[in-house]
Amino acid sequence: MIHRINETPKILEVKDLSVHYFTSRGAVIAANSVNFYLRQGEIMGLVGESGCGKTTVAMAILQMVQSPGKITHGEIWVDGEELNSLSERELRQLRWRKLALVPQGAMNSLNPVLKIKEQMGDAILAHERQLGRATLKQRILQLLDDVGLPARVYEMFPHELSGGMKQRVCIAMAIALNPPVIIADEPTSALDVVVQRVVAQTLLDVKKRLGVSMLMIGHDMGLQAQMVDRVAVMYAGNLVEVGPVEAIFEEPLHPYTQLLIESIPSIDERKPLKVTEGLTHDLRNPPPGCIFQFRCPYVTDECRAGRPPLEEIAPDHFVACFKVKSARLA
Amino acid sequence: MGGLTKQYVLTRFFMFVLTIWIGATAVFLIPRLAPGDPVTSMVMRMTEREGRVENAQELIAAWKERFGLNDPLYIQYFRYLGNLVRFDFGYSLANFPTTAWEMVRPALPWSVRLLAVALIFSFAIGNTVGALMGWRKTPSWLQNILPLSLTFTSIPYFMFGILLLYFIAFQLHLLPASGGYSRDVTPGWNLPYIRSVITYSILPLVSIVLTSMGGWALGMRGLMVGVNNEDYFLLAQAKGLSPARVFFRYGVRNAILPSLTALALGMGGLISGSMLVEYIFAYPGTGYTLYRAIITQDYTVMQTICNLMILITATSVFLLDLLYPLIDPRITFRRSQM
Amino acid sequence: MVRRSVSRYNPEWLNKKLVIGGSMILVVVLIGLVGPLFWNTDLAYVGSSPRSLPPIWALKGNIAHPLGTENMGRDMLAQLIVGTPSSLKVGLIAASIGLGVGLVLGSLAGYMGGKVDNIIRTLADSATTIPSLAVLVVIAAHVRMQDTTVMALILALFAWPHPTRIVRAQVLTLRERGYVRMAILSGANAFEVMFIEMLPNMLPWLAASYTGGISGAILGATGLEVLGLGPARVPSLGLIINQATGASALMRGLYWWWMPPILILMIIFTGFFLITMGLDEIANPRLRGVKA
Amino acid sequence: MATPILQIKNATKTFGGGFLDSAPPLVALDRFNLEIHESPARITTIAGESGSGKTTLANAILGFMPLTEGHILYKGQDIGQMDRRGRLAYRKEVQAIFQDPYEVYNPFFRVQHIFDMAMRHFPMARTKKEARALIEDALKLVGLRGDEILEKHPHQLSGGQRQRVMVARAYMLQPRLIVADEPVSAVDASLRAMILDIMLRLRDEHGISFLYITHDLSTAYQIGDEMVILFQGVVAERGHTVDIIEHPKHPYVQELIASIPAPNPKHKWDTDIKLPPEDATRLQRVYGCRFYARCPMRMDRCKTEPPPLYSVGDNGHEASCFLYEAGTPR
Repeated sequence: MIHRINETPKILEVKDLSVHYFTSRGAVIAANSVNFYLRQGEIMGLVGESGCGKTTVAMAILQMVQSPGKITHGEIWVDGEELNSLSERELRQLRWRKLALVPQGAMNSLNPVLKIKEQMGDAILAHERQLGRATLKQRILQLLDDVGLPARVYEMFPHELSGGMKQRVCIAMAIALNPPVIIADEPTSALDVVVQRVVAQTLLDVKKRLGVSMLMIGHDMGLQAQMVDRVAVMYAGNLVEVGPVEAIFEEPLHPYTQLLIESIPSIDERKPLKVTEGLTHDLRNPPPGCIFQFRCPYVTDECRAGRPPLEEIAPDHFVACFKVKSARLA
Repeated sequence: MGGLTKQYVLTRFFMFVLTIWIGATAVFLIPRLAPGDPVTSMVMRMTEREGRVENAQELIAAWKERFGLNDPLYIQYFRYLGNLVRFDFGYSLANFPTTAWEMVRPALPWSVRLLAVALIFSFAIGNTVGALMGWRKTPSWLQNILPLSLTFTSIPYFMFGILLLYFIAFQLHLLPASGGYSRDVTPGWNLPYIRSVITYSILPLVSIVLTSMGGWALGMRGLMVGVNNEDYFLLAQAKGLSPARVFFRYGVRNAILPSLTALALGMGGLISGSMLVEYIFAYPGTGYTLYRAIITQDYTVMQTICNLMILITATSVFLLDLLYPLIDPRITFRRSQM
Repeated sequence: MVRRSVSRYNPEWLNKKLVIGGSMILVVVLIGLVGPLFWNTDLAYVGSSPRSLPPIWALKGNIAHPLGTENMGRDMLAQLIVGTPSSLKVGLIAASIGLGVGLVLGSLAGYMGGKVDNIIRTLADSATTIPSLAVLVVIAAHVRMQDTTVMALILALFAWPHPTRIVRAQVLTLRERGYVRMAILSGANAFEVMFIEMLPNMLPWLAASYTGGISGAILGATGLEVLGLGPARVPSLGLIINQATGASALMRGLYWWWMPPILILMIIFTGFFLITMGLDEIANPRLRGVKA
Repeated sequence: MATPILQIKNATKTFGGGFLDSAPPLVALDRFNLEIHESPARITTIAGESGSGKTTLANAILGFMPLTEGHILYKGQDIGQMDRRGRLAYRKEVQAIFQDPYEVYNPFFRVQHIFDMAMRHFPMARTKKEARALIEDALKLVGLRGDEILEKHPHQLSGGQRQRVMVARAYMLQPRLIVADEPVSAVDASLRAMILDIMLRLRDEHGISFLYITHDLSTAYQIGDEMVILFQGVVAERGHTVDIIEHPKHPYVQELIASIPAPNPKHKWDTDIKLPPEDATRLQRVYGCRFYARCPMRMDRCKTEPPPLYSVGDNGHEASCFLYEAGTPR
């Protein structure tokens, strides 16, 4: 393992973020004291199974948690500004300029009744009002070209594009104002594997050329391995491990991360399936102690009594597990 | 591509013709399916009302002859359709030498004007209210006030009309109670006349608008709530657009589309309902003419009005259908472009 | 065998609008059910009582005719007790026929697809746009209506397109559902698929369409009656309004003549409207929790 | 050799092209042939991306959708022409599990209903007790107990439980073949292995064959025997799973396999991939090879002449590409 202190500044910091969903049957804790940061120019993956809260975290960063959800605690720093304290107006001015989104599900992210040029133009004009018509058109055409789309897309409606093209339009739109941070929420889900690769590479290409930092939400570990620099693993609303992608894949520390890595079906060798079983808890009543205790093969009384904090055990590598901690200490 | 394709226009035109045909056929056929024939039952009705009709049998025979009711049904039917196409509705029964068309024609502009204005108002107000009700960002004081506009939604137009008539016209004497314009003015392009026409139309208009806008509002609210959860709506917010722009371009713009389809469907109901309103306010439109025809047993005038109403509905639906693809680019989108 | 538990699984059936609307309709139904036990319904006919008496709270009111009488000597209370259930009956019959026809045509269209679907869908689409009252007037003017049943049958002519469209749309969506496919894989025939698997899931839609149909038919019936085209011998709410307006009761200030039937009709329409809205909210959960 | 349990002959399905359609018909499945034998039990994978015709094929086999041309024979009998009795026999022996483990439950009924329905139509048990024993037996196979789940409503089960119940239901009928249409696409990674493992056990211990329909080549690689890869309704390549995944022959299959993101951060994608002009594929009617527009090795004749299947290796490995015309695999 490389022990090198990373001095690259942090462009996005999520501090102690909690999001609750208030339902008639009690509050669901969708995100619980989530802490992580994104360094300038890196791609960080946020992974976990469905319902683990990864999309909630993305929405919270964008300050777009929908009712009945609510950010109950925490701070979100983007490029030196704390978002939770901003007024609606200040937030609006900051959105897209500093924080853009490549949305999930390429199918419905574009308004079906507006042409591509109108939707891209809207994003640009909202922040650069005085832009001339010709300049705007030039900008949009350039952006389309940047993501490998032909110029005729400019005049087209979303339903005339394929899924991959729509998602590339979304990428073009996200980079329109050259934001320092892009949140990509499962940007390639529901796309066929070849198209997925094309879209993923478009993202990588854009990132390389613009130096933008990216938070990539996902559940496909293969895709994460291909794209990200660091991975944050989330389980039932809690971060359990955050670390460099090589470390996570080669030597996963948290038992849940190990489980995730082991269950990836390989395309390189045919091997026996590893089957694990375990209960998940009711999200309304998280157990005291470690959130993963019901499925963990190494669970001890210590795990049942108190929740392990997310602690840095190597530079940029954090784990929330008593066993890992004591192993390191020994 | 968006826009009108030949296929689409042809299909819509087919629907237009079909609607008129079904309506006209129902008007022709159903009275004849009932036991007895129209003329006999009409005379019987007269007997019921007036106690006794002189020479009832001869009257029936004469009328049957005049209407060709002795011919086989299918001949009557084709003659009826043929006349309909030529806009020949026959003579008025109550005012013999006058044709039914001449009886109805003066009433048409009144009805069409009232309907058009009522429709524009209720559609515009209703959808605005509904869109605001369904939008998450609407200020809460407004959210609390808006539902008040739904108060009269479930009440039929004419019943609300009666209440307005009683309280506003008869009790408070604020507005005239009946007719299309004051007897003191001379019809024509003069200001007093126009002012009078407007004054006299306020109550009928208000009864239609207040009772029908709630329907639009409810429909629009539902659609807007749906749009609120669409990915593109969320993305528009994430883009940092102003709330007004998000509301109109990414909310109303999309939610209004199904409302337009409902507009087509609502035409028939609106026309039906406004006929009773005209009767209540003795407004000189087709509804009132229809009522007079009912009183005078004027069968042909009734049929004429009915067919005209069907024609008006079908035409407005057809025009709306032609307009629709220009608003929604997906509507004539062909499978080959998938 | 097959256990259903809507009440336990769907607490939203106890929707607030549904309960309020239901209570309103219940009150109106009780007028017709309980009224005849306490009041002589013969007083609803011409000449049974003194003419033009004001209601009991007015200056010349009379305990024998608490809601007053009109100018032909009919007791208003008795007229309401006779007229209210007949209005409800018309709506019920017409809407039931409409729903029955709609179920058959809608499931035929949804199931068979192709030409059958094309024909039924096109017919239902055009029938919904036809201005029903105009056509009804012409028909009613020619059909001698002795009682409300005939009127209900005529109104049923316009009660089928909506349920047909609803059922068709539902069958089309439900047909693709995994559980319908599962039932087919389990050997269920078309009948079982329709009635065991699909129908329970359509209930809120059907119920909403049914209550909407009832109030639509009552509206049509009242409209015809107000125009003087209903059965002339039996009291009905619309007929009372027709007679009142014919006698210029509004201008003459005889409010006890025309106002009670209008109030009852308003309760009926508001009640059914609330029920329909409540059912709509059950059918489309996303409408729930939005202020209205 | 015995009559195959399922024989698909020349199966063709065309959508659209009707009287009111101005668009040309879409051929979803074109002259597809397949034989599945009762023993030995095998897992046959039908793989392809969206629009490949794999779901059309599943629907046709299960009798949800009639074919435009061709036949599906169950033990020599055309399933389109069977009487009710024959169809019931077919239903009992050819069962299915589907992708969405929630959608297959009627929200109106308890979980029990899914077993009751099958019991009602297939005479398997004479008494309630016998029926219950059968159900318990089937549930045991997937690691569930009747008293845990039967009285519950589907939304009270977890996604993994729901999918396992569906497998149990299919198994209870003792079918010879199970059509598994994307059975693991909607379940989380850790549960995926469990479902796949049950499929293997059903094949090995109970002699049940599978038609595994999926877009995910890596899971197919882990459990599959035979494999057919479809592209726009046509077979691109067929043969043994290991041969295809490890030595793909058809340019499309090569592209497909190269696009699967490897779960290894050290083996990144070759970034030189040419972006396929994805919008150019379906616009015009195809007379020759359907992959022509995207193929890096295309020849002139591919444009006009549809390539037949050529043998490219052992175990019936075939690819439909003129590159292998001489029979010399490269």
